[in-house]
Amino acid sequence: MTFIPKPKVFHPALPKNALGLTRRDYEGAITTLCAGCGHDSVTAAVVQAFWDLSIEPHKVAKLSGIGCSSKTPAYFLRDAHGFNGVHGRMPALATGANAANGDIAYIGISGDGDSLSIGLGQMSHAIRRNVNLLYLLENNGVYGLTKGQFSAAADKGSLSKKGEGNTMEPIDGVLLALTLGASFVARSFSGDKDQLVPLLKAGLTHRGFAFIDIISPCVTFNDHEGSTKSYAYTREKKVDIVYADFVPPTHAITADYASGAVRDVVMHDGSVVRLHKVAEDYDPTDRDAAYAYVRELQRRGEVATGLLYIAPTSQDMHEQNATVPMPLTTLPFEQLCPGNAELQKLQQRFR
Amino acid sequence: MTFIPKPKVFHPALPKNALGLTRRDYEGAITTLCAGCGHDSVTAAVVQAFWDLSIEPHKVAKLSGIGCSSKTPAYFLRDAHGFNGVHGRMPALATGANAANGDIAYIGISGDGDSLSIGLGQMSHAIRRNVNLLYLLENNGVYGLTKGQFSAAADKGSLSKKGEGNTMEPIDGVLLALTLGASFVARSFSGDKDQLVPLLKAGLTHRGFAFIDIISPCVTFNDHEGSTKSYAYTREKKVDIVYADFVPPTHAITADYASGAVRDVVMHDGSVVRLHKVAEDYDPTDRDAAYAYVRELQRRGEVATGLLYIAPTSQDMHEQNATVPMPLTTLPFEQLCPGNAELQKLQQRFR
Amino acid sequence: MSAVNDFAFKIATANGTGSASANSLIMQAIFRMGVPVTGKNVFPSNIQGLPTWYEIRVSKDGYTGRTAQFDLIVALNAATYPKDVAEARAGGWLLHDSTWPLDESLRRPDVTYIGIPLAEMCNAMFKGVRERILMKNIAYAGALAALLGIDTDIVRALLKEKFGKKPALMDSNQKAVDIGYDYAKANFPCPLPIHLEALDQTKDSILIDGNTAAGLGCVFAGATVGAWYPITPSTSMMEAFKGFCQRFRVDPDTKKNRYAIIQAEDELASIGMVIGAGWAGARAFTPTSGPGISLMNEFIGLAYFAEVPAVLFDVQRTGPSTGMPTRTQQGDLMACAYASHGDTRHICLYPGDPREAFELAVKSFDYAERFQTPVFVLTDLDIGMNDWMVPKLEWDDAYRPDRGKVLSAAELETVQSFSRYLDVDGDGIPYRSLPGVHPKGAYFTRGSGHNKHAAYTEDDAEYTEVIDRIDRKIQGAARVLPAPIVRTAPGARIGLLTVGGCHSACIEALDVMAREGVAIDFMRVRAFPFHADVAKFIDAHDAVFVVEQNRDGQLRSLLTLETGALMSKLHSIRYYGGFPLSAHHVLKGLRAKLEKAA
Amino acid sequence: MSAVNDFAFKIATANGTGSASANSLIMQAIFRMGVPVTGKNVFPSNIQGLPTWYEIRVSKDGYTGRTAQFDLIVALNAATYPKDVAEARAGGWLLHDSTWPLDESLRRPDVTYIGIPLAEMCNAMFKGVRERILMKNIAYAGALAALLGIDTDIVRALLKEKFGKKPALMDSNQKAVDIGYDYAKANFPCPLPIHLEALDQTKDSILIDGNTAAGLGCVFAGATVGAWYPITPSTSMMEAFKGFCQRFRVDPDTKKNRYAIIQAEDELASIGMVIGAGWAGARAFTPTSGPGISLMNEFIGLAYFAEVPAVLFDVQRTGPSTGMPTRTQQGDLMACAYASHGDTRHICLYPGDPREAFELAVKSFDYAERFQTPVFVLTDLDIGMNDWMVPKLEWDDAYRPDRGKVLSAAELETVQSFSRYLDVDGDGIPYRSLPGVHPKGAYFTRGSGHNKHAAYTEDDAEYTEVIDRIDRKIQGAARVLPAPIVRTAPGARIGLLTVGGCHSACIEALDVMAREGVAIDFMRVRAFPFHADVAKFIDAHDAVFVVEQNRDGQLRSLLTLETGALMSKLHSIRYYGGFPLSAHHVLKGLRAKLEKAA
Ligand SMILES: Cc1ncc(C[n+]2csc(CCOP(=O)(O)OP(=O)(O)O)c2C)c(N)n1
Ligand SMILES: Cc1ncc(C[n+]2csc(CCOP(=O)(O)OP(=O)(O)O)c2C)c(N)n1
Ligand code: SF4
Ligand code: SF4
Ligand SMILES: [Mg+2]
Ligand SMILES: [Mg+2]
Repeated sequence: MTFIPKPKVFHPALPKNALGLTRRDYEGAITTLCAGCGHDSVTAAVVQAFWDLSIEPHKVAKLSGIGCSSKTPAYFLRDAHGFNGVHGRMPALATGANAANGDIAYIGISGDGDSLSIGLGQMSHAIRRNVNLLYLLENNGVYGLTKGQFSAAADKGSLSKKGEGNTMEPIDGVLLALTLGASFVARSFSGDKDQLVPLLKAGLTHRGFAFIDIISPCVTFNDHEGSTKSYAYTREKKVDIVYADFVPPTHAITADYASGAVRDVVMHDGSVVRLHKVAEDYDPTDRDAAYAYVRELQRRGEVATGLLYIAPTSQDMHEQNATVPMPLTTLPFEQLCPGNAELQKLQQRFR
Repeated sequence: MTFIPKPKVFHPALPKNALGLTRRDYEGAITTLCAGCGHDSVTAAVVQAFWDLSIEPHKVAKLSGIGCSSKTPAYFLRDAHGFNGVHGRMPALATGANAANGDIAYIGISGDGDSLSIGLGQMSHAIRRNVNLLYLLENNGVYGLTKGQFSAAADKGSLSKKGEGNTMEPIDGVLLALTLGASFVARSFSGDKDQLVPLLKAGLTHRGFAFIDIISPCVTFNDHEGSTKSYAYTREKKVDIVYADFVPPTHAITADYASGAVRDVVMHDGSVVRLHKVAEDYDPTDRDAAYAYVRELQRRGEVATGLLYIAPTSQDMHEQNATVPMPLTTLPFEQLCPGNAELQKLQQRFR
Repeated sequence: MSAVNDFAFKIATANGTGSASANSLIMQAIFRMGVPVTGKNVFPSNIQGLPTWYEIRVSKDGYTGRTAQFDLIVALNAATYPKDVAEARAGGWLLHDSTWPLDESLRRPDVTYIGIPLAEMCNAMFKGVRERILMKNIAYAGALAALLGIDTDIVRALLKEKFGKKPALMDSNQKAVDIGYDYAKANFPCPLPIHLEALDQTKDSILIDGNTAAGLGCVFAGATVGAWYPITPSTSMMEAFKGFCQRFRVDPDTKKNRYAIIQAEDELASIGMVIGAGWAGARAFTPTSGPGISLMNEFIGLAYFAEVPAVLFDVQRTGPSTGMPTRTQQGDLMACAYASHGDTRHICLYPGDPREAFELAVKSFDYAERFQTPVFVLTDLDIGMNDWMVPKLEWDDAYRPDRGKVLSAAELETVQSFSRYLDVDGDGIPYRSLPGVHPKGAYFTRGSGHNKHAAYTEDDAEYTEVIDRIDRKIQGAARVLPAPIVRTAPGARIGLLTVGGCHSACIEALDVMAREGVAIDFMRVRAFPFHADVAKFIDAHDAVFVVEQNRDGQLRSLLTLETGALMSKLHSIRYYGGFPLSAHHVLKGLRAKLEKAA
Repeated sequence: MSAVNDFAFKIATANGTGSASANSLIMQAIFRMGVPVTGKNVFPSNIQGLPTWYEIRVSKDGYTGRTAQFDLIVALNAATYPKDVAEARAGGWLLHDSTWPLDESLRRPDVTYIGIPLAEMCNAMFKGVRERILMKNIAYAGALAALLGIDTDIVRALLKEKFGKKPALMDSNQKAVDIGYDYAKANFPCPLPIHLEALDQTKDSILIDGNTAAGLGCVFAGATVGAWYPITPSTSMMEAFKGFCQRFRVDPDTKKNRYAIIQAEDELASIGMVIGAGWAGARAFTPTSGPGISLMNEFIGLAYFAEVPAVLFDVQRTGPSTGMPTRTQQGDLMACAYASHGDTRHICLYPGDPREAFELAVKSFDYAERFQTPVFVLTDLDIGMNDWMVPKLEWDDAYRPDRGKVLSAAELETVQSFSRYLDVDGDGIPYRSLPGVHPKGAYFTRGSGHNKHAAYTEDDAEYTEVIDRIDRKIQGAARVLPAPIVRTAPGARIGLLTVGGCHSACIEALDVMAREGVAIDFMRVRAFPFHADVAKFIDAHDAVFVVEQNRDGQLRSLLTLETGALMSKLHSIRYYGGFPLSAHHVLKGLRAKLEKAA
């Protein structure tokens, strides 16, 4: 991935964003995933979201753990630094990086094995710290890269490719995130780019931990009948609760929708997430109502999707720690080192 | 802890249980915890519960992690095997031991640091497996043994002894356990032995993972004003939702209480947990209602206690894995080793 | 090489395209012809579409090491054409799919090109994208049968065994084989100079991979609890164990299982479960690979210090860190021998092939229980996942597990007092008791300081007494552990010392050296701490070459530390690029060192 | 010992009773009298009520090692009376609380008993249980002042400094001191033969513990991110860092922090955060102890292979496993040097005292960034938590961090292409770039196989090239890392080699040997991989004694592996019972070996 500037083929036809960049500028290496893998659709949505938001590609850091899903940061934003860490431990890397430099956008990509088994503790504590990070859990109910074992997200009764039924309760990322007090919780489907892209944009704009559980089928190991994470099953059972639009700060908000069905959430930078409530009376700023609603649908065998919860106010890790506004990496040494005079003064204490 | 039979001082006055044992027979070494530590009260309740149930002490395995709380297995049931493992990893030890020999009672003791920080993943997955284990989370909101750092159970805004406020959302063991589909979820207070002992008995009788979060104040590091895990605060904010009696299988159940306020849950061995619902309309077999109710009280600054949820039906790890009913450790070698004839037959496959 | 029953070929495809079945069909057919054969699967760390190679070596002399030279390349992956074409030996052959023209730049004058329109023929014959791709790969097997003189009756029989119950599949597979076969026969001089002739050298052997064999060993050893977290290249070991348990360990009446397999949430949990189960009295194990070992470090120290039996299989892959998950290496020798912080030393077993993986898997449980300590069985991707030809497995029905010093209820009843960590017999091995058995057996297991009575201590003398005894105990194991394998050469003044699967390449290299008049003794260590013969072997030679597959000469380090040998006497020959070792690497190393010495 | 300004005493109490303040009051007073003094705190792994000892050694010759012989025992814990009484040297003294009669069995004819009714006097003087307990412990400080001739003006001044703002507390403390002092004066011949006389030997020194010093070093080095998980005995290091940051790193105008401290959920997370921060360009560190190192193993391998700077402080405690958390040991030397699976080798620094802990803490960041790799700073409980008398810390204001080869935006703008892992300069150290700086700097960091351009690879040559370069890089660090400390003795044919805090005991032992006519050269290594002088030192001597505090002779192992020395030339002297090393252990070891040789 050395930077040998490719002769940029000029496509006059390709649309450009505010930075004058085309979608191509937000792409990465060619995928090595299986043809049809849900994760590739998520990658495409990520490209679209960054392009839409006109974020400078190199002002992004993309991190992941290990798994098919965790490979995807290589497939978008080739001009961004990437970090493919160790299995289940991306949250710690992202937390440390963010503590050092909070001035760039962070996107973390994980799988259900990576997040809910080996990485459950780290994900939970990154949520608790409200690290400013868009966290995508590409959820296929299995371990793709190690060839199809059930993950902790597998539903009770879901069948493996070999026909064995899962006997355990699933760990549901959305319910978990709500329980842990996450400040932004969404669920979507890799097959629904229209729903996913605005959610990604809202998540990127949210200051704090933005959790999106994305059902992202594994065509090779978990797309058969009897699986509750297959394309077919998800298409059938998916229920849109809240549908989000993302309105950048510079755009005026026009009221296209009947009031009552629409709710605007203003982000810290002035942008607006416009929520279209498909389910009536759904209040995406009520954590407990969100939890109850998601559970209610689950009992009906349905999957609630959309921006399920957003905390009206929340402090991210930097705000909680009261760190200076500029990245710690940019502080001049003089502001860090007290110097000899102070050292000598201090040492009175040790006499 | 070598077994040098103490000359048993005979106390004719001490009451005996069905095995002819006194409470003394359920005690352990003398505590080394601080005078007044909540954990010692829990220990006393544990002694009482085992005695009440007339469980043979050596038919118990007691496991723990590392911390002041995790020291307590040394202080009860001296005739039981104990395992003081590594920090946060007791659930794995208990799971393995239980897989090998499910015929003895397992009690696991942990702290809030042990369970909710380093051990969050293990505890969660033991819940998911529904390992037949009574799991006590002795919750004091701090790391006692390392001298008073906030644990993940510390409430937002709770003050440390030095006066610093905690900025993060707490991880609530009860809400987490409910979210993970635990089959038995309770909360209690070390200072309320009357409530705690029946809960312990119910938990021991429950087949599956019985989770009890016990607020157990740390007098040395977290019993000051401003702490939400102090004796004073807990006494004030504790709300009994469900009060449990434990009725062993041999006792007839007599209806002492006005119907409506009482609900009997029959355990797999025929014993009964009798729940007195302090809060009206509270249904301890409704997971979502339990969650909502606990949250509701939390919003009011109150702490719901009692047997908050019990799954009407659930399969423990052995049932899910369809293991033979006797302990695997007792199977004769002949039932395990196929022998040479089978080996030779099998090898056709490799030609 | 390059003659009848002595040649090698390599098949380049993409993974997830069905080439795996074609390759094993070919392997098995050659094996059934009675000709010694080995296969090495070189596959990527992904699921579908990336380059994969399968290397088959036929050796009437029974050499099973990887060869670095290929007589024939079956180049079916356009993405790797240049690389593959370059790898054919001068005078060799290249089989390619002539459906598409081959770029001129890929033509070598010293190689004979065999173009077969596989795709074209299969597209004509079969319908559906998936079937066409799959059958194309079976078709090359047919072509190879013709070109290499593989017995077509055997091929037919194999297809029948595999697809007997699915006639449609059987039919299309046979058809695909036939078109490949017929086309080759019709258009090329068959067989090629490199070809097969039936022998009688495999009838007492099997073709098996080490993970299958080790999984089987765990079943035969009576292991009842397996806890694991999936990781390449160890995953198939637990799958094998599970399969064998389903066959051998289900109660015929109740259909209940006489085993428990737990897919843990990570490796910290899987080793914890193994230790918990071992403490409770079960034979328990976990298969993993390097990253798993790293994560298990804390728990390993607990089992060592608290003296709990546990068996860990480390199917090594290329490290450090995630490294190359689908490439082999012997990079964890040090990490296992001294795993965990503080003073530790662990029993390690080093099987050299799948048969030994079976045997040492069984023994590992005996050692773990006898010495009450974690035991590591170190194989690697090459042993674990590749099919090796080894003598058939044998089982002694008189075998009974060595459970070590476990006190029964009856014994506990009679003892006056039980002290868990007391060195009663002077061998450093204390007696243990299991939970639930007898009140007198109760004690407190802990990783914190304890004295010989298992009581908590912070006293230096009490602590030291326990930790010194544990050291004696582990050192004492050296007398019991499997002795090294030795092959002497008359008059040899130099020796070669190796470990694990390196022996096949080493033996082949030593045979070459012997033909050149250089006599070298051979030793393969099979266990750590080392048998006394290891130090003697080093002492007895003027120089010893240590051959291993890691960068830092880890075996050499262990030998230096544990035998007291002068390091400069131990000449290191290492290959660690991720392929199985080949005689070529060993020879290169030997020659360079011998020249330097001369 | 046992004379003016040359003696040792030990105070036995229970923890959580306020004895800690009394003990440091005594220590500090002696120090202010200009007399060299060291204190060793021997405390249990619990919070309240268990036996605790504080050992104070006064040495006009400046010996700071622990002594094993005590002239005076202040026995205030009935639970440990027998043990404490036994530890007084023949001819020594025992101070006890005569409020209660002392059991006759505790009387030794060769010891002088000093009974002071501490409880009785304090019960009369103070109200409230807690105050009485606390003041009883201050009272013995007063008695000691009389008995040992401690300057009471200094004591008063110290109390004033401490309680200046709390007159009531000041008052009761002074009262407690006085009753102890007055009673001793009135009833015993004061001062005892062992006593203090003011000197002028401490004015350029400070009394400081290594955790405080290391925390301070991190501040001065410009570290901005500290991630940690509490663990004894490292916890106070992060507390110190935090305290200093609150003093030096808060923006005076906005009150915002120029640092981030994250209490992680465990050690797997804390090291991950450090690596993430290092990758992003911050100087980041984590303090931990053995169990933490074990848990960090996987991530350490990632940082090594992906070449990310990280600083780890391992304040070692007695292992293995949980071991004795409040006892010292040097048990992690091997675990750190080769941490993680696969081939690795890590830079380690070994401060010998708190002053060096400060200095090497600073340097550790320079090395981590220069070599783009994890750097371990290994201290131990003795260095980390005990107060050592060391020369005052100095700081060179000209110091600027060595950030190593980090490309700025401007530099990236001009390069034609950036290859993250290319050995541009031939020193094995590649150039790195930080996220967010420039699009040309973008690359993919990974622990999986990668080539010099940072592209994913499974190719053996590409992989080998990278891993070999990393090895060269780390080996090359030996030239830059701190050289060993050497003290030569004229005509010495034998040497003593040691590490960390052992030097004080070693030097003292060597002085004794010198007086007996045995000349021994001294070397203390300060870094791994070892400086070339280390091998030279071994070569230059007929025999080398390796002194260290672990069971397995880990320093000796490292020396054997890394210098190629013959192991049998390295004679191991080890003490690992958990107390700080004393000259007595070293002498015993030296004498035994020398006798054997003679
Ligand atoms: C410590 C460790 N253990 C195990 C593995 C093997 N491993 C690689 S990916 C993976 C699971 C991936 O599952 P998931 O996160 O769901 O990703 P997916 O492939 O399904 O997208 C495992 C177990 C590893 N790389 N590291
Ligand atoms: C791997 C590891 N890290 C850190 C520690 C240090 N440690 C011991 S107990 C403890 C926290 C205990 O807190 P909690 O579980 O709440 O128990 P409490 O003492 O409050 O009862 C810590 C961090 C350890 N023993 N092991
Ligand atoms: S195995 Fe599954 S998750 Fe992995 S790339 Fe293929 S389809 Fe995607
Ligand atoms: S420190 Fe706190 S938790 Fe620990 S024993 Fe004392 S009171 Fe209990
Ligand atoms: Mg997955
Ligand atoms: Mg706690």
